[in-house]
Amino acid sequence: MTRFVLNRLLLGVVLLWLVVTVVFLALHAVPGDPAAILLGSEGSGAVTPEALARVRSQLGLDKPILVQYSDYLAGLVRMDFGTSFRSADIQVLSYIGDRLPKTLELVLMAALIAVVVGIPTGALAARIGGLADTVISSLTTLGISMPVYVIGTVFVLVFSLQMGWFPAGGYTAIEANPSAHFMRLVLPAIALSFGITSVVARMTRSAVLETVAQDWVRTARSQGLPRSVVFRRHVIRNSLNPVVTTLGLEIGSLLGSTVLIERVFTWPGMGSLLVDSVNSRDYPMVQGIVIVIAALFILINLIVDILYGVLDPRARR
Amino acid sequence: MKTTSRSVRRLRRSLNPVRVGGALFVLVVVIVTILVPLLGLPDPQAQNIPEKLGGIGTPGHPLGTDRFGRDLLSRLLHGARIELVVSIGATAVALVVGVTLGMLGGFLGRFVETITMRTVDVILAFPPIVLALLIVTIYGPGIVTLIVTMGILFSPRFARLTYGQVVTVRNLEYVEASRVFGNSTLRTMLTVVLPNVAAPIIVQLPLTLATSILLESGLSYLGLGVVPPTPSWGLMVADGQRDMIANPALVALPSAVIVATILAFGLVGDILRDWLDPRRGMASNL
Amino acid sequence: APKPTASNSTAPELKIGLSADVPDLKPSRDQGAAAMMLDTMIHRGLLGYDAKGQVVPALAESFKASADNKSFTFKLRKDLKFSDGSALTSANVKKTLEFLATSSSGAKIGATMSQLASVDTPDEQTAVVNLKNANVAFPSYLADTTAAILPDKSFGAQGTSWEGAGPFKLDKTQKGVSFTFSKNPNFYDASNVNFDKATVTVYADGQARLNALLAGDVHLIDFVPWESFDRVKQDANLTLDPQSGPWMYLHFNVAKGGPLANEKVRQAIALAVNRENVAKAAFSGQASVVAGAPISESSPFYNAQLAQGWKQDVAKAKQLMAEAGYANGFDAVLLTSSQYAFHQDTALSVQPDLAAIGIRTTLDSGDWATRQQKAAEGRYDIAVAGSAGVVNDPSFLVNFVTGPAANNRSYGFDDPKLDDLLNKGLQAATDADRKAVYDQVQERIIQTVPFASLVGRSQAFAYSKKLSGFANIPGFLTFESGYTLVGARLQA
Amino acid sequence: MTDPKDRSPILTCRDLTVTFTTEGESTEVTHAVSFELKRGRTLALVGESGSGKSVTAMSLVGLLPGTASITGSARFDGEELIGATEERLRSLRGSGIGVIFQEPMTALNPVYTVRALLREALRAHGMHAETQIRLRSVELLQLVGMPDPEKRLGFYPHQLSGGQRQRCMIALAISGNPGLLIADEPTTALDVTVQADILALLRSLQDQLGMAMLFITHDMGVVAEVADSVCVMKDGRVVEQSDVFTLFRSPDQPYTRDLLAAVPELHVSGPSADEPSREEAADDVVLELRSLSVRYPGGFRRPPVMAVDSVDLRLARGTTVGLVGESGSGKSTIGRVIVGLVEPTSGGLVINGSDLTSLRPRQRRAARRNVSIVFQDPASSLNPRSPIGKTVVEPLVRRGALRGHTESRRRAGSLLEQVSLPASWIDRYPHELSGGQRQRIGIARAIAVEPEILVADEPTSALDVSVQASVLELLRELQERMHFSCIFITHDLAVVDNLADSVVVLQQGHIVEMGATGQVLRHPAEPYTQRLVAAAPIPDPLVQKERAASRRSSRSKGSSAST
Ligand SMILES: Nc1ncnc2c1ncn2[C@@H]1O[C@H](COP(=O)(O)OP(=O)(O)OP(=O)(O)O)[C@@H](O)[C@H]1O
Ligand SMILES: Nc1ncnc2c1ncn2[C@@H]1O[C@H](COP(=O)(O)OP(=O)(O)OP(=O)(O)O)[C@@H](O)[C@H]1O
Ligand SMILES: [Mg+2]
Ligand SMILES: [Mg+2]
Repeated sequence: MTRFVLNRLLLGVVLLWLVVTVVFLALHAVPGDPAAILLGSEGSGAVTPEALARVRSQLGLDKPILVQYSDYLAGLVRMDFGTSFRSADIQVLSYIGDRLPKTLELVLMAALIAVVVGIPTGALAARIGGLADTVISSLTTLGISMPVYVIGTVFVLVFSLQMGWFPAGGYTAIEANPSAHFMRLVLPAIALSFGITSVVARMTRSAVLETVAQDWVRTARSQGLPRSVVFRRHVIRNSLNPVVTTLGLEIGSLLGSTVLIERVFTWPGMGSLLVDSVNSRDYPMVQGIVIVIAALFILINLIVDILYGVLDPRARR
Repeated sequence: MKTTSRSVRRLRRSLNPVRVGGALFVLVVVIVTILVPLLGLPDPQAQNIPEKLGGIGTPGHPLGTDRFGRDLLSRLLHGARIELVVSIGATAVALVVGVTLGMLGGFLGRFVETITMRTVDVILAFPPIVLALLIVTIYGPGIVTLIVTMGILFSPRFARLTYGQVVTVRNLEYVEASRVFGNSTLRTMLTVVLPNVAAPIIVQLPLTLATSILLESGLSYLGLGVVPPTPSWGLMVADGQRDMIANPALVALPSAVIVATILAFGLVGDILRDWLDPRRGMASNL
Repeated sequence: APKPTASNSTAPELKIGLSADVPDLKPSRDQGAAAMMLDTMIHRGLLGYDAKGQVVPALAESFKASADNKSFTFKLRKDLKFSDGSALTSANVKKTLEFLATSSSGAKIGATMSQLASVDTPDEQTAVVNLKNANVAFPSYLADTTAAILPDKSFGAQGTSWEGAGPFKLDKTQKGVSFTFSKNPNFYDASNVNFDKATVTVYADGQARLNALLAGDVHLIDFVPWESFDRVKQDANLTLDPQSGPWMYLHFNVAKGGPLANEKVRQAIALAVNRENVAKAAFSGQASVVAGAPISESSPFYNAQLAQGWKQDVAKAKQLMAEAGYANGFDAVLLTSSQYAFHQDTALSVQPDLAAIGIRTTLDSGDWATRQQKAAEGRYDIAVAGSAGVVNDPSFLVNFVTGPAANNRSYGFDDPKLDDLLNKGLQAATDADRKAVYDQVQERIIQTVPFASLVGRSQAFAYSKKLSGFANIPGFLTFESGYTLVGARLQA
Repeated sequence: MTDPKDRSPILTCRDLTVTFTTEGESTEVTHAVSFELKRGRTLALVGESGSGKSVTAMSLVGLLPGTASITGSARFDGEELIGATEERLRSLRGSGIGVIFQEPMTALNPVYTVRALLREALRAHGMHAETQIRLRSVELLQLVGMPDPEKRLGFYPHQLSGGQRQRCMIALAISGNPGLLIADEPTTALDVTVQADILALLRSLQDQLGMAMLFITHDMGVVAEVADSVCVMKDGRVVEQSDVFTLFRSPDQPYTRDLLAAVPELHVSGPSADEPSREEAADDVVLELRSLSVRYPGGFRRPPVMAVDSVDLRLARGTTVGLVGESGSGKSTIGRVIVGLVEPTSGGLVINGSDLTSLRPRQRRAARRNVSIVFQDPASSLNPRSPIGKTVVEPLVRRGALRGHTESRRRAGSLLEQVSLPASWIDRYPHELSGGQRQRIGIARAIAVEPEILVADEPTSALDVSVQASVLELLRELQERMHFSCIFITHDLAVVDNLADSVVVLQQGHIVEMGATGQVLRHPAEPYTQRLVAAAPIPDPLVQKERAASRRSSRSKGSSAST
């Protein structure tokens, strides 16, 4: 087990290095000059070449790319992710450290909803079958094909502006006001959870259908256990493996893709930071975020693999 | 002769009214896609800005108009064409790339497994926007790039799915038998393993189709998507969002068409899965 | 501590919803609306604007121009202090202006400031600014937020400045979320600041920003989405305050040679576009047609006839195309950006007009950074741009016709005669002389088409009816509207 | 729980008919089945595969899928089961009627420990005090002869051996002190020594607890050992029902007679070397293993396994060598080395005089052209998505021996006919065939290339006796016709006795004994071989019950049971 974890972590470091290298090279190849973006905006006047040159040298962009790359790697080894191009006051790592928990909170909340709603829904579809199955399968299709910003916008219109049940968006720190924090979390989390809930429900459904045909289910019934107990303890419990895989994947891919929901609800997460940073060609910030997301991803994969063992003793190492 | 009648029987067995409905819908979409230039609809790109944001039932525009006064009906129908090309193309690329990676990794094991599955991890670890940006840089924008980008973005799903299936199937005796009786590794993978891992992959297809329609509109933001004013459903939803209050149909209609199409494709997938599976219809436990 | 003058009916905290995050404040080069709003709250220059857009004294109590408009004398108010309590003297003024004049500062008013000859500081309260050439409009440049006077520490390596001599001082930043300000007791006009606190929260999405206003989370928002103007107008509790803001135009790559290097083709384009359509499609009708050089009707240099110089005339446009030898039209790349929907919509709505005279365009619509680089490097044929002059004075036009290659200007365009005229305009002594010069400028622009104007887009603030005294300053000065927060008040 | 003297019927079935309705189509699979089972007695339900044994048994406890409908009557302890509410059936399950399922590998939920499974069962039977549950769990495991029960409580099913799993299953089934135990082929998947243990265990449990037992099997030897009376089923009907001694002595029905005749016999006590061994006559060796070893590499926390350890073996042309030994002794591994699915770790493999270990891959493949295999499991060795006609000609197609579609279809048909299947079945899929038919497909595929060497890996273990007999007959006949040499892997000594010229006995990768069949089986020199022979059930109730009794007494004197 320990060896397995260590092995995977080591492999993870190699993966991270790969990711860093690809991102680094890609960003430098993408059109869009960070200095020009910094100096100009939509309605800017002419930017003098001198100003451009000065900013570029401030950002270190005047050095040969290989030097920039090795400098950056050397920094990473010291856990120094550099400072944002947009402000020397912004330490990339601590800034991400500020945004990341907010995204994680949102994503994990959505994942929680997906678990609480998706698993029973999928199980229900599999168990009842027939019309209920068709209806649930249509609903999950809807959940998967509705763009999250449309869901979010409708939520705001209905639940905030019409009903006034929830604030229209924004963020309050939990330490400042826990209840306000929670109220502002509800709508975006639910809106975000639509897709992932649908996927989890579908996954659960097919896994349950598979498990239900297993011999041990019949064994459990032959013990005289009530159907509900059999279903819960022997069918659902044994169907969780693919669900966990899906959840892991979805959580991982949501980390960098919450931008739309963040925009609609003004949630200061990492998704919008990533998009803003890409737009302003803030290389250190983009690189930092990609590294952090990739690292989390590797971690999530590891957790999923460990969970396999928890869920299925046969997979224990 | 006999084979056909058997497969016809199997096909008949995998049909039910809902699925037939879905199949018909797909058929309609496909026919519309082909025939749309002959329908005598207004040019989907023709602007008539003074008549912008007309609601459903506007004279001459049965489904209304968008912010450029373009005919929504015509755009929807023309959009189907682009949408199908892009989303099916992307799904196909994802399918081929992902299944190949998963098959190789799962079947050959050892270092091939490490390489393929870790490649998949690297792709997954990239936030889509960054990966997309990277690919645009390499290929330059356009529909082909869009298809390739989304294909690569979605390939990990198929790779993982296939890998998981292949790992369980690869040790079954019929796979070994195939090799003992003279099939090459490649042939075994293609003719024996692949058909036996296909079912969950087929189930994944419509989901990927859905995601690619959504992402298509998202990527257009990076200048990677379908280039306006060419209509595509994903873009129509994204654009319509701004005018959602003035004319809700601009979001609702394309969304509805997207959902219906994906549902229909899902149903066709179900038919296909059951049809291809000779064991389907065997009694199951409980 | 509550002010003794504050009555019960005045709310002590103003909440503003802002359209973009401001990771860093660099007053000399801040051009975004959001950063400029913060600048007007934290910083002050020698001069400022009032609600009508007139230049008014700020840190300077008064100023005087020499007869030749080459030298300007500023008298500072007494006992000026920065928010940290340190004294603000003419030395700070000299240092700031000299910094703005360095070519590498990237200052927004750098082009104007490059004419700086010297700054003399006869005493702590007097600064004499000497220019190399005459510039009648110089005071209006100094009234811009970017000419804020900064404390010495702002000129370090980074040049960041969150401290200034403005009405508020920054207490706390929640990065990417909000800025909390309190009233700056050292502000020269502190008695007119009617808020003890001000919170600026970032709402990047237009709809979300409006929702925050509708829900009562904020009192004031900038950049109301055009689609939502009517919505705000219908709300009895809200005020919509639109002004004609930046102007949208097409610019051209003339360096390639080919059709666009031919001024007849450019004229044809300027005559072919239907500007009402642009206004309707890209701005939900919240834009005004600009069919000549972008000089607002309220300006003394407005010429009603020249303002219609490019009035749509498709027949004439076609004829010009034929004269230029392109009767059969040509293919071109139309550069725009999908990052800003209105840029893309503008491009989309001119596409059919161009097609009508035979110019078949393909859209190149990427993210903003890509658009900027392509424009700066001339990788386009025709490009959509939106821009604001630094000042309302027509001298701003110089930025759009000459100077180094820039992303908002026709690539490779050079018209010495036009440059000459603009120069004359700055040096002309009387208003009548200037008017004559600027009429020629406008004529010349209509003829050589350094850009083809489309519309002046509406830039609106929306605020609670409880907020009074705040105003959207007209014209390009809309981004300076934060100046009017001084004197504004909020009913409880 | 019941008076051991009371021999009144505990279960009476009358006209039990089960109908399955799938997609609107109804099939009656059992027809008016009637039988009776007395308290404390064992009724064996026998008959060929698919004759409705399991369906009948499951219909009693309501464990059939929802697509089944049942008519008729089944009274358990005076109470009508057919038509009883699910609630009532549920309360009967476990505490009234216990069930042991066929497949111990999959019948236990892999995610729970033995403790959790027992605990759940005991709670369902109304036991709630934790200490009581603990004590009872240990007691149950002791009862079923689980070694080291305290420790085993914490094990997961996959950590138990097959025999231990089956014991665990039995413990679960008897945890509610049922009056009736339904055992659906409880030993089919186990090897002979384990099977003998389990059967002994069931008998002794029955004695201790006084349960009645409905025992489903297709092994007549097992019937002979456990049953008091027998009910023979065919095509969903009871064809004969009688006392076990009567049935074996004087079967009434032709079908029963056929069934009994089909049972291969192991002659435990007979003249030695009464038949001339063909092997001695022939010195034309086609296959030779020289000190062959195979080691499977270990993994995380798994030590490497020495599956085959220095095995020497010679196969003469046209003869059959029987490879026997308990499960895991390396039989299949040897077969897989021969066909090239596993690379030997050391030692040599000589086919037709050429040592394969010294050849290059291409040459190796050429040398193996005429080596073929019948896989152990007919279900998993056929591609479920390939029609059987395609499957059987596949090896020929790969060799380019067939030209065109029609020829390959014709050839497929003739191959099917060779294994006594209709040629018209070429478009069927494996799942449409019975187990025996599937096995024939495996054989047809193996002989398609007209092999010189055939490895048959337990080709009949999954089949019932009548089918087994026909498959064996088929193999013998084919061998006569084609003159191939055969490595016949099995754990059924009776089959070896019938088929093989010589026998090799394997234990943990080693050869413990080898020689002519008669010699080894009737005069086993090694204790291990002796044990194997002793454990093989003999389809004669008198002999078998005697043997079982003596085994039991010798065991109770000796160490406790272990598997
Ligand atoms: N769920 C079901 N749906 C339809 N038919 C079924 C179902 N289960 C069993 N059958 C059919 O009922 C018949 C009897 O099956 P059953 O399982 O009782 O056979 P069996 O005698 O136990 O055979 P075996 O020895 O192979 O276990 C078979 O023909 C089988 O195909
Ligand atoms: N791929 C493998 N990796 C590791 N160990 C293996 C592998 N295959 C078989 N073994 C081990 O090798 C030993 C011999 O296995 P083999 O399959 O040859 O037994 P067998 O005699 O055929 O048993 P059975 O009668 O159950 O089929 C067993 O202990 C088994 O666990
Ligand atoms: Mg059975
Ligand atoms: Mg074996």
